[in-house]
Amino acid sequence: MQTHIAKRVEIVIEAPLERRLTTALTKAGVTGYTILPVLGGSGRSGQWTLEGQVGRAGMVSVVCLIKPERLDTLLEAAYRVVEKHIGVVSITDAHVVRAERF
Amino acid sequence: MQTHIAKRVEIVIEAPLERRLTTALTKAGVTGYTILPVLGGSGRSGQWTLEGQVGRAGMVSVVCLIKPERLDTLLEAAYRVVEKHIGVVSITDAHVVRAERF
Amino acid sequence: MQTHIAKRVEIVIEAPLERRLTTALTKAGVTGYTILPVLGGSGRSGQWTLEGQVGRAGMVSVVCLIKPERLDTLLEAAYRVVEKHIGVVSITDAHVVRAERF
Amino acid sequence: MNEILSLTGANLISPIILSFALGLVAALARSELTIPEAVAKGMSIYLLFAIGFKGGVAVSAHGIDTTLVLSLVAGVVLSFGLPMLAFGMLRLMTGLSNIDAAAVAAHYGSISIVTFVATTSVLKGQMIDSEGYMVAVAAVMEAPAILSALWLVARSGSKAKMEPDLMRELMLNGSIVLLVGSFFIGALTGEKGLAEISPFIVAPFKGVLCLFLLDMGLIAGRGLRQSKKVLSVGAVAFAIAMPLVSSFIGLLVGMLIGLSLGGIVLLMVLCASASYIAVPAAMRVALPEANPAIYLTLSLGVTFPFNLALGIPLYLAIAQTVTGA
Amino acid sequence: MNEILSLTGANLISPIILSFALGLVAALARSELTIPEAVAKGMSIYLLFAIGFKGGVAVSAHGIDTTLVLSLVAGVVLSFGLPMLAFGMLRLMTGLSNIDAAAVAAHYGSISIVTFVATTSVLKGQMIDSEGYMVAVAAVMEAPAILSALWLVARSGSKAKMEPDLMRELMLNGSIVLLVGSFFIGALTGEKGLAEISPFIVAPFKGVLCLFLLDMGLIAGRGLRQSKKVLSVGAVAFAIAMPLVSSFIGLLVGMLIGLSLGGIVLLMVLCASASYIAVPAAMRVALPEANPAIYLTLSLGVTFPFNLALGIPLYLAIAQTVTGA
Amino acid sequence: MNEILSLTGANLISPIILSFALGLVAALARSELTIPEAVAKGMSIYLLFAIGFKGGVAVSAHGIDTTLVLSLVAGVVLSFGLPMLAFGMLRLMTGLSNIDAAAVAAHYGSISIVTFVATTSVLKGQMIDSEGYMVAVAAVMEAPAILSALWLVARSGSKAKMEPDLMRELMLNGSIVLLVGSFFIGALTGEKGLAEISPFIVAPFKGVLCLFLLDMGLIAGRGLRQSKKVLSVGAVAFAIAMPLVSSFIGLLVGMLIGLSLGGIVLLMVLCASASYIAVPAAMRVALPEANPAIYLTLSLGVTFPFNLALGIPLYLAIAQTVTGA
Ligand SMILES: Nc1ncnc2c1ncn2[C@@H]1O[C@H](COP(=O)(O)O)[C@@H](O)[C@H]1O
Ligand SMILES: Nc1ncnc2c1ncn2[C@@H]1O[C@H](COP(=O)(O)O)[C@@H](O)[C@H]1O
Ligand SMILES: Nc1ncnc2c1ncn2[C@@H]1O[C@H](COP(=O)(O)O)[C@@H](O)[C@H]1O
Ligand code: NA
Ligand code: NA
Ligand code: NA
Repeated sequence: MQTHIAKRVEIVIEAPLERRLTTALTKAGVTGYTILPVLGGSGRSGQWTLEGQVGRAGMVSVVCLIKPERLDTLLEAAYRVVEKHIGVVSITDAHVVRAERF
Repeated sequence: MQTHIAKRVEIVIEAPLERRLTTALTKAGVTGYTILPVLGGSGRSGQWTLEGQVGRAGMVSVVCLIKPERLDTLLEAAYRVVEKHIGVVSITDAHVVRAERF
Repeated sequence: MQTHIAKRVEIVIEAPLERRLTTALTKAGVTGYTILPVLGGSGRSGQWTLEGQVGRAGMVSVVCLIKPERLDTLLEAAYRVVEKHIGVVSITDAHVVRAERF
Repeated sequence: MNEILSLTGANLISPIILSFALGLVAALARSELTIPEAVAKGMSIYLLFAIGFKGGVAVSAHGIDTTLVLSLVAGVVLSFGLPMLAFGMLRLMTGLSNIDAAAVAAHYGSISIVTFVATTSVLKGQMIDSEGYMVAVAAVMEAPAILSALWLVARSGSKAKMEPDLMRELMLNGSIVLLVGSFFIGALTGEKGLAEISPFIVAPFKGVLCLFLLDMGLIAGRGLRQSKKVLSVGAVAFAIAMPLVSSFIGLLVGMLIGLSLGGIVLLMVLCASASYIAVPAAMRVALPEANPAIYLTLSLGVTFPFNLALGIPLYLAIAQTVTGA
Repeated sequence: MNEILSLTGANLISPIILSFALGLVAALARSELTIPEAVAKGMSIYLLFAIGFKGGVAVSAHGIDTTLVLSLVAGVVLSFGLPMLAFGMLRLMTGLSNIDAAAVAAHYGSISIVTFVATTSVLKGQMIDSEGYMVAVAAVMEAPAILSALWLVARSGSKAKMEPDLMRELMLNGSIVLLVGSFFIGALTGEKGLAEISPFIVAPFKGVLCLFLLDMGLIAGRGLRQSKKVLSVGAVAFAIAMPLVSSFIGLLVGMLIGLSLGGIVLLMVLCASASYIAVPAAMRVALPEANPAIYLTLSLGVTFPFNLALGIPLYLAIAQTVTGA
Repeated sequence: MNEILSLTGANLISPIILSFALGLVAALARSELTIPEAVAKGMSIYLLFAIGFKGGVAVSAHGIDTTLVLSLVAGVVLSFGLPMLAFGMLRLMTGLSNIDAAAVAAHYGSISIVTFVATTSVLKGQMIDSEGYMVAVAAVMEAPAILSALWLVARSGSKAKMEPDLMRELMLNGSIVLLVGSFFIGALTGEKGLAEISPFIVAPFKGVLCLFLLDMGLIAGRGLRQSKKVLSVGAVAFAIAMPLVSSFIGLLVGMLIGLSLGGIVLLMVLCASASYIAVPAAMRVALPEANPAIYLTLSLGVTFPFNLALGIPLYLAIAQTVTGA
């Protein structure tokens, strides 16, 4: 099947910043993303778990598939939000079906 | 540690179609997959969130690790289900431990 | 934007073993990981779903981003836990922003 | 007339309606107030179980009669027929495509169990009895409308996906199974069974309904905020005209088969209400080309609050006037 | 005999049993009816908290006596011992491997708190009192069986993973902590504490139990549908013979230590029931080579419904006959 | 003094406090007992809805007066002012950075609705009436403290992110909207509305509060276990001194504006309690450089249990002594 190259960007960010990140992505022209829940994790700021939490606690994982040429715009937009916060950004090479969508 | 090449296919698809997709995958000989919940997202059909939803709403993310030579069969099976629906398919090169499983 | 190469390791493992896996990772010097919930899946041990389950049932997906040179240590630590259990380990090449974190 | 207004007024300041309004306003003001999906699903399971059970107990107490059978048959026929009417009205009043119109029509042939439940609360407040088996009528009206919609699409030349699996899925969908199942449990265990679990399914029922309607308000508000563009004036007019027309049909049918006043009002509400839980999911499978923003916003964002706030007291007043009760 | 039958009949048409049956049938018919995991966990937390609390209040009202201590000791000994019996029976009746047989045995030495809870409902319906501390006996019987199973495996030459962490995990597993903790809260706050929260933990209890059993039925049905292949006739026979045998042992021990009729029945049920929440999770850690489909299906798919529908009235009738109450 | 002790004793063995203690102990012992996030959120929604509604009903019954307006103004002023005091005390007592101190200060200017709710339970147990609108005071005290904290940071030269969006988010945050909204619903529907849903929001309230506090105990315990290192003696001392000082300010203000005994105690508790739900989320957005482990542990791990176990009876005793009631 015909596929097209793309980049898969995964941003793990604090839940209270979710709306800020997606707004920034949208402003940077990224219209497609998927938000996955995160149960817990560990990093420089320690270990945490979602269990029993109330309010906008925890983190979410935002996954974007984009055309490679738009990667830098996305990363800059994302980075401005993540910068001072707890969070991780990773990029993988990917292929997508239906390139017209990205 | 000894690893083996594989493909990681990630299919984000509407929840009401989950069973159809996994049935199609199984028919195409894909016996291993993992289903992750999705909290929300955005695409050409707009923005959505799972919060407060009742019934079979939202989307799920289905991740398959397979031998590279079986990628095309999988994609065709998946594509037939996703085709007319809302959803995204992406493929990444991966390595797996315990190749005998795939 | 400046990025750095890394490995993205994804370990799908039974929920009752989550703490053992993260302890093993921490002992092996892996300090960063993110745990995602899993809704269901299929593999050699059959099909399963989280729905309605009580107790420590189901599986979780543990994602680690690490420097390539530390991959082997991580895999060995993870493998010792996963070995006799139900579960899958996959590795992808990735890039990360803020390399000092990994 | 005065009575209608005062009933409407009383209805509007009930905790149930105000909870829905709170959700609506919160979502429109973009508050981050949300109810977790699992909690919303849990409440819907509770409501379905309780309403089914109580219906079954009522039947076990009052016995089965021909009206019951007639009501069930009427329910199936109405659910099959109303989409045709809705489809016709949509073609007249809006510029929706065949497929979108058929998808919307399916929702209006099916029912909203929450509107039904809210009506039973109003009836109880007014001390008006109703046939316990109306719950079963609600259950049989859920699915047939979907088949009509697929037939409408097929007729107009497009290809609807009527997969073998779909029929089974429709008949065994979660809410039907729970409603029918708990109806049978209630019918089998009767008053004795009800006595055992009434502190769970009767006493707190209305309070749970409030929180559930808060959630519905949140979802409806989010929907309205996002789909302002897809809603034409004609579509909104349809979403208000349709329940008026179909409640009238429900009134006629209810009188024809000899339902009590309460039963007539419930049948009117079943006809007038539109699905927003079971049918949307079925449409994503069967008519994926239809735009969910349209049918969800019309059914949950317009018709649902219309029925809840104005429709229920109106239908009750009409039924009271017409039946002379 | 007639009494047994009528009691069984009455038991079978209780909302609790019928809810389980509804779940079972829905799952076997492949309905998509499901209860969210969080809701199911929430209900189990509610049930454990309520049952523990009420047990504690009962003890605070009736005081501590030697029978209490004897019962706790008996519970521990039974939980250690019953797996040996189960293992022996499994080797005789089935072709299961050592490891699978040990894993199954662990489940039958441990207990099912839901079966226990359902029994207290039946006893209450029959106005039969029981010792409040039987809840504590239930708690102490949860874990020891796991150690026996590991010992059985070790003895037969395979290497079971008895990690240092495992013991702490077993003793501090969620359901034990909640049961014992709320037992102490109930014992400390007594009738006064109960009065404060009884509209939450007493009145709606049975209704919550119905929904929880609906969920158990769904899980059991799904399990049965998927593991038809792994179930031999011998294994199914074991899953029915074992509770009969172990309830008999429970009867003897209960009479020996001087429990009341209600207490004897509860001890019989604790012996007869098999775990399907705590032990499966422990087995995944300790005996990963054992096949979960086998032990889960036997304990939740066969023994649990057997006890619920037939076992409880049977054990009650036997205890009544034997003790002459 | 004797009375204080006996009240404290009675308070300590209430199911509410013991449930919190159970959670704390379970988490410190590293039990795997957990409550699903969705269930915890569901309980918090229930509690906010119930407390707001009941407050509104109380206002509709007793009417509005100048004290109400004064109380609301006082609440806003206190919420703005207390962070300054807290900041000063933190600079004296601890070595926290400006940013960490400001973030902690924001929590102590805001309020803990659960502490408020627990206090209403204690007051009700003592048959002490209080002003229904204190719920509204609680709502207005949630957000202002955050602005003070940002101002403190800005003044000290660091750049706090006061985005345009943040203000709206603060005012429309989930708990404020739910509390104020249900307050209005209660005020509008009055006793009649309450009668309809009281089996849901009144009867089981205390029981739900127990389970919610069990969860708070689990979270607090997990927090304490992990942040032993970040907690200096000075910081812990602050977390106990601050509520004492600010409850005293609340006492003065409450007497000044002429609140009843119950109202004074509630205002003291609002001043003395620290937020651990709304403010932490706001801080992650507004002051991301502040260390969450510090403010969460102080507010939920130290001040919350202190208030719950010792603070509430102490403030009540002081208020009784001072007002001579
Ligand atoms: N190396 C990593 N791999 C995967 N996830 C990570 C990694 N480092 C951090 N995270 C995630 O990001 C969160 C915050 O990380 P940190 O800012 O380092 O405390 C953690 O709780 C994890 O969920
Ligand atoms: N570029 C993308 N990257 C990641 N997820 C996407 C992307 N586009 C769409 N999605 C996901 O797929 C769903 C449907 O997309 P669409 O069919 O474009 O409306 C969205 O709600 C997202 O969850
Ligand atoms: N090829 C695969 N791709 C993705 N996930 C898999 C795959 N194989 C197994 N899994 C996941 O791992 C679990 C256990 O697999 P298994 O040990 O093969 O039964 C499954 O239920 C899936 O969630
Ligand atoms: Na209808
Ligand atoms: Na047993
Ligand atoms: Na305060």
